[in-house]
Amino acid sequence: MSLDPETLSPPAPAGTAPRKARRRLSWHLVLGLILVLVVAGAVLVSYVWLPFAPDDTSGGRLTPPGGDHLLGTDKLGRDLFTQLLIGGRIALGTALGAVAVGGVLGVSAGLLAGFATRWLDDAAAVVLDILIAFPTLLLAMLIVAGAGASLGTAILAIGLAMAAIVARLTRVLVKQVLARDYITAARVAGVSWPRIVAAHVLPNIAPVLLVNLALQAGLAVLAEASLSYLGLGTPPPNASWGRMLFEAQATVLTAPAAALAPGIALVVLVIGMNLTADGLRDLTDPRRRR
Amino acid sequence: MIAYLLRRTAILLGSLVLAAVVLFVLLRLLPGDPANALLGVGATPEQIEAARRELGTDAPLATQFLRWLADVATLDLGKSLVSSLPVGPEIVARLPVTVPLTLSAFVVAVLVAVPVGVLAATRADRWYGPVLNAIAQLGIAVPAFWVGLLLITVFALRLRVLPAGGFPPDGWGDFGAAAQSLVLPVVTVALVMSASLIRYVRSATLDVLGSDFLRTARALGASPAQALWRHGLRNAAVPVLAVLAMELATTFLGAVVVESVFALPGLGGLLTRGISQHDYPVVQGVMLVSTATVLVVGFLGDLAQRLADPRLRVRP
Amino acid sequence: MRKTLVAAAALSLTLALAACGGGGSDGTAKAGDAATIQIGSMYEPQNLDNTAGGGQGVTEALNGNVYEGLFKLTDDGKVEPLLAQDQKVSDDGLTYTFTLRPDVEFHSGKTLTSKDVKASIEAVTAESSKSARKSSLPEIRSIETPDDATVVVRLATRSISFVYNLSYIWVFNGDATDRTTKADGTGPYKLGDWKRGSTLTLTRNDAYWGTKAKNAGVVFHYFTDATALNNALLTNAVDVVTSEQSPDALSQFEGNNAYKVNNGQSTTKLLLAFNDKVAPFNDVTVRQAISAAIDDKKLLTSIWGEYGTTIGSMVPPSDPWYEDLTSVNAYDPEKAKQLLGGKTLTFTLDTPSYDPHPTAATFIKSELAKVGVTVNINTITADEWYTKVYQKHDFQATMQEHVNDRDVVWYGDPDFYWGYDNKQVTGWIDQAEQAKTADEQTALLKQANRKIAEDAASDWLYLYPQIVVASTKLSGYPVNGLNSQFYAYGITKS
Amino acid sequence: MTLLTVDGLTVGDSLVADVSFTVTAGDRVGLIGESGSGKSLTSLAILGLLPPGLPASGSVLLDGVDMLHAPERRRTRVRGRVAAVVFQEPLTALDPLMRVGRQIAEPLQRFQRLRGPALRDAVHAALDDVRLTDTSRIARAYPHELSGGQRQRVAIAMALACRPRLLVADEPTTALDVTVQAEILDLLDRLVTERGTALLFITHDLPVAARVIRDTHVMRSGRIVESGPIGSLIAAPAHDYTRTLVDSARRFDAALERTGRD
Repeated sequence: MSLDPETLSPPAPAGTAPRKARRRLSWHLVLGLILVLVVAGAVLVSYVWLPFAPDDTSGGRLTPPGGDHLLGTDKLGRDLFTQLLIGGRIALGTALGAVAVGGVLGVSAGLLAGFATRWLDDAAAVVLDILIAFPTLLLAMLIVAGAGASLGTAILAIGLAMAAIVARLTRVLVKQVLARDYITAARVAGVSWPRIVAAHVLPNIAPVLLVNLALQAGLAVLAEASLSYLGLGTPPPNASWGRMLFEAQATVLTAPAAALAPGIALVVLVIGMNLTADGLRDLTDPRRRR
Repeated sequence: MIAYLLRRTAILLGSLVLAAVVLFVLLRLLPGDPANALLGVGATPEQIEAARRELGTDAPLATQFLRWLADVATLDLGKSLVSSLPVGPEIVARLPVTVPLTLSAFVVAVLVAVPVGVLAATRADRWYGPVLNAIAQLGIAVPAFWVGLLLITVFALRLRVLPAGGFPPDGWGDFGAAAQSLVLPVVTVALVMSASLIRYVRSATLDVLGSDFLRTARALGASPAQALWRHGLRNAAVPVLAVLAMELATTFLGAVVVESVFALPGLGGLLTRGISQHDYPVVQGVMLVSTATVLVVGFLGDLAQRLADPRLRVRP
Repeated sequence: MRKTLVAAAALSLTLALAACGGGGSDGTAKAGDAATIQIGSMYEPQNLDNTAGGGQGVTEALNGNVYEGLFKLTDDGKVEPLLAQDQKVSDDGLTYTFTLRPDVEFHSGKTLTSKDVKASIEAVTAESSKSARKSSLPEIRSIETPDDATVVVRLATRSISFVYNLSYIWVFNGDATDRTTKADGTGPYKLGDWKRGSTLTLTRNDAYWGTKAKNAGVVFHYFTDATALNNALLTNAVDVVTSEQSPDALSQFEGNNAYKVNNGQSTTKLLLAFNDKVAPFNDVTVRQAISAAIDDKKLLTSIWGEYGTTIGSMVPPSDPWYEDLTSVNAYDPEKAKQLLGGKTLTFTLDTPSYDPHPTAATFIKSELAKVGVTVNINTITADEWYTKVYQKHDFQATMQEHVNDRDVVWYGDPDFYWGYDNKQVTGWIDQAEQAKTADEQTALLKQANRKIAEDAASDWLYLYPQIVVASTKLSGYPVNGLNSQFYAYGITKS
Repeated sequence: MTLLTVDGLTVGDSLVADVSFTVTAGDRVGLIGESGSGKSLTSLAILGLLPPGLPASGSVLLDGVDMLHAPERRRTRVRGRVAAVVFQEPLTALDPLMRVGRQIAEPLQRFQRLRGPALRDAVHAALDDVRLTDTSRIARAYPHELSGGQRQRVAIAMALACRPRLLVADEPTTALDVTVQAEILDLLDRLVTERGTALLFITHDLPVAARVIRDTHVMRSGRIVESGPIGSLIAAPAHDYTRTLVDSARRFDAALERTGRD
């Protein structure tokens, strides 16, 4: 009996055009990774070098872009480009943190629910459906309502909201894998559950989960920006991009660069993550034509 | 079908109760004393104790929950801690903004997304198929509040053709002004919403385009358009119907954020204010109403899907 | 191509809607006393009862407009009789006898009597009252109403501020049951519709006892975001902004002939408050050093540009005992280093999470770094501030806005959150309240304030500007908005 | 009269390479080869339904229309009218959301312009023709409510409802039980004989092919390796690959005989 994961995917239906499709797909992945790496690279650079110190207020109030200050300064005289780089740390940190929280909690809960049977399974399905009925941002707002606005709270809140989605996906995937013949065979052969999970279930569901987590990372970045924009995320003086956009809207007519740069940075990072997810999906699941 | 309806209704009711529990527990687990919010700066410990008694927060959690559930069952959502006004009417007063905003944004998004998504799939081989797809990709990555900000800058501040925000004092009594003030918010939410819908529609259409039955129809002499119209769209609609319910919930969420950009007196404003003022009954009320709406919409979405797909009508 | 078509279609739909909506409820069509004034504000009332937590929004909208007191605080800070026609004070200063103006009617048509006044005062002093004025009122022994036109109030102690405090007590119809969503006052406006989260409408009271309002009514438009408010002014959706909160946006109005930016006086002070009871701030030289190390003027300019003032103490210019004390512990980093004597110092600054505190904290941190003091910024919510700082006094330093006038007296209370305990100052402040004349009160409070400033009990960073931005078509609006009141009845629109 | 002329058909790099054959009216031609030999792509190419992006060269003339290069509208006019097709998997080949009756009605409306009661009668007649009983129940059923054999009969009914001159049957029995297979083959055999329809029968199964066709082409790796009447091909396979096909079919028959069945 073959346990090669490749054999799990049904063969591509006749009439699809795998070659041409594949070329387009990797283009997604490459562009996505480039965009993400540009942001990640800038963030890494920001740890060794910044144009100005984060709290250097020597730039003068609301200096227009150009000269020393690529994007101008904020009202305290801090360099906006420096702020933008630091905002990148928060954006990436949110993405990584929320994905870590959501991934670990979601996959564990999903695995448990996936192995549950009968009424327990029904109950798990209903609970997960309900948790998903709380949209990410609302759940995050709720948690922020009690725990207070901070980056940690925001990450935790977004991660928790994400966990429900990941858990539901994991549950469905686990059910699919468990329904396959070779699992039955392994069980009949007396292989222990932990071994089945480690050897058969996880490797089989990992690609789809990976794709989903990449998508969720982009959503997490957007959610953090929205929370910060509403004043419920990263508190000032930390320069979250959402926060920068909030501050910049007062001067959108006089200093448009401040209202454009963080928005563009956000879009670049999120598109990068989405394209990466698309590309990964096409790599792991060549049947899907994107 | 009847059996399914009963079963699904039971699940809906169970979900509503469970959602209430989750909401209640979450809000109680969180730190912060509602009595503080009630009294503000200058309260003595005795006053705080009295306030706790008045709020009922000195009772055991289970008692508090049952009391609350009983109140909710009679449509009493409690009183705001800050304004001491009842929460229910406050929520109802906000609906004339949030409901039209959410629904029209949703309708606009669907009206844009369906043709564009189908086009992006069927014309994947022409130049504009990928372009449409790229635009949708961009739309997904753009935060709604930023779109709102840019639209305000262009249409309200520069071109002066639409109001920058606010809602007329007479509400819908002044229909023209009310409609005007919702144009930019609706466009904002619809733009962002349609982006993700386009991708769903496109992907569902692509799946259908590669399907055997479409090929059969073509092989038996149907033109591409006939085949797509008679067999493709119906089949593509099934997975799209499943996400529409979720999308409607997301639209509502987009409305929450966008309301604050456009200074609209909707549920979003109420919720953000409730959160920043630690006004638990308000937060609880708004969350309960929105969660219930999402659950009911999900229920309707499931029913619609079941009606559209005969394979789901018999339980396997 | 198709997308452009869709975009064009959307745009034309948009424009069509805009066109059909045009000419709706545009108040700009009418002028003079037929005009309705559109007022933009950030402060929506929580409810309409100022003894039930209505907040500063209810003062702004209703004080002097819908409700009136026995006395009135004018826009330039003077106390004048309003519903009280005459007052007599006994020699011991403990008994006040007020005679009410005759023929004053409530909006409901009921005639004002002394019973209404008694009920109104008692609503403020009641156990359940959430009025901010409750604690500043002296202990009232009794209120008597010998006849419909006379109110006699007996106090337990002398209080020179009593009449001033009465200007905050609204006289309402004592028979009214619901004051949280309805209002029955005696003012020049009747309460119209209140659309929560959006607008509050006042209409002219044509049966007003005094000079009638110069406009047909006003609509307060409420915003939660300063930018949205400014946009409303820029697009003529509102005629005036009662209190501009976004200094960054002012440049849009300054160069524009269609708007006038009025720089009035406020009473709101931004404080860097030390906990004077714990190290390192139990040492007066450390407090003085920190005060000298921060360039208040530069901070003010950073945040407010050309607006606002530095005052160097807790007393704003509208208080009678104001004195410019900016020279006390003035900005002098060299002196600060000297006072610190080469010590390195670290402290935690509990910073409320909302503007402008985080911004100011960042500035303070960078200023103090220059004199060798390390600041750890700890961002906290308003709720945490209340519990941790205000209730438990568990902090080293914090920041807060103090909005009221005449609030230097808090330095006379050693149990207040900042823990300033100077027996001499406490004595002077007590005596001032017992003073027989305003001059005596003023002299004592000046003396106290100077001492408080010299001790650097707190660092008073700056006094907020009070900026009213209005269309140049508007005149007759108040510019100082003391204690957030906004008398709308004098406003005319050309 | 030549219905179909395939000349030098090449699809993709070499998914189908230089395939040429003809089908004339009333012919019964087989295309035999293992899966992946390019026979299904050939059938798609004949109908002009190759997936977009797959380059194809050579020519396919179906009733004089170039199915590779003619405008889509011209190709559409030929499909169904000249050639109709029955695919391998009847479950996915039928629209899951449409009642079977309506699906059969579709080509009837299109080609015979039938409406109303006449259309309904024609649907029942078409179901009757493929030996389906209880036609009114079947007409109201959804595909998932039918058995595999019933579905394939419906698919054949749909294809024949167009009254095509050429029926392309692309592995029509592969997805079915052995017993049902025989019934469907008999049905096909009878129907094409009755109507004088030419048949292009595509299969990997030599014995199955032998039951319904006369001439055949054997495909391997995209190429036709051997052609001829099926009888002589089985009797004296010239190409190695044909020989292995014949041998394995024989071994299978022998095994069946040894177990005493059939």
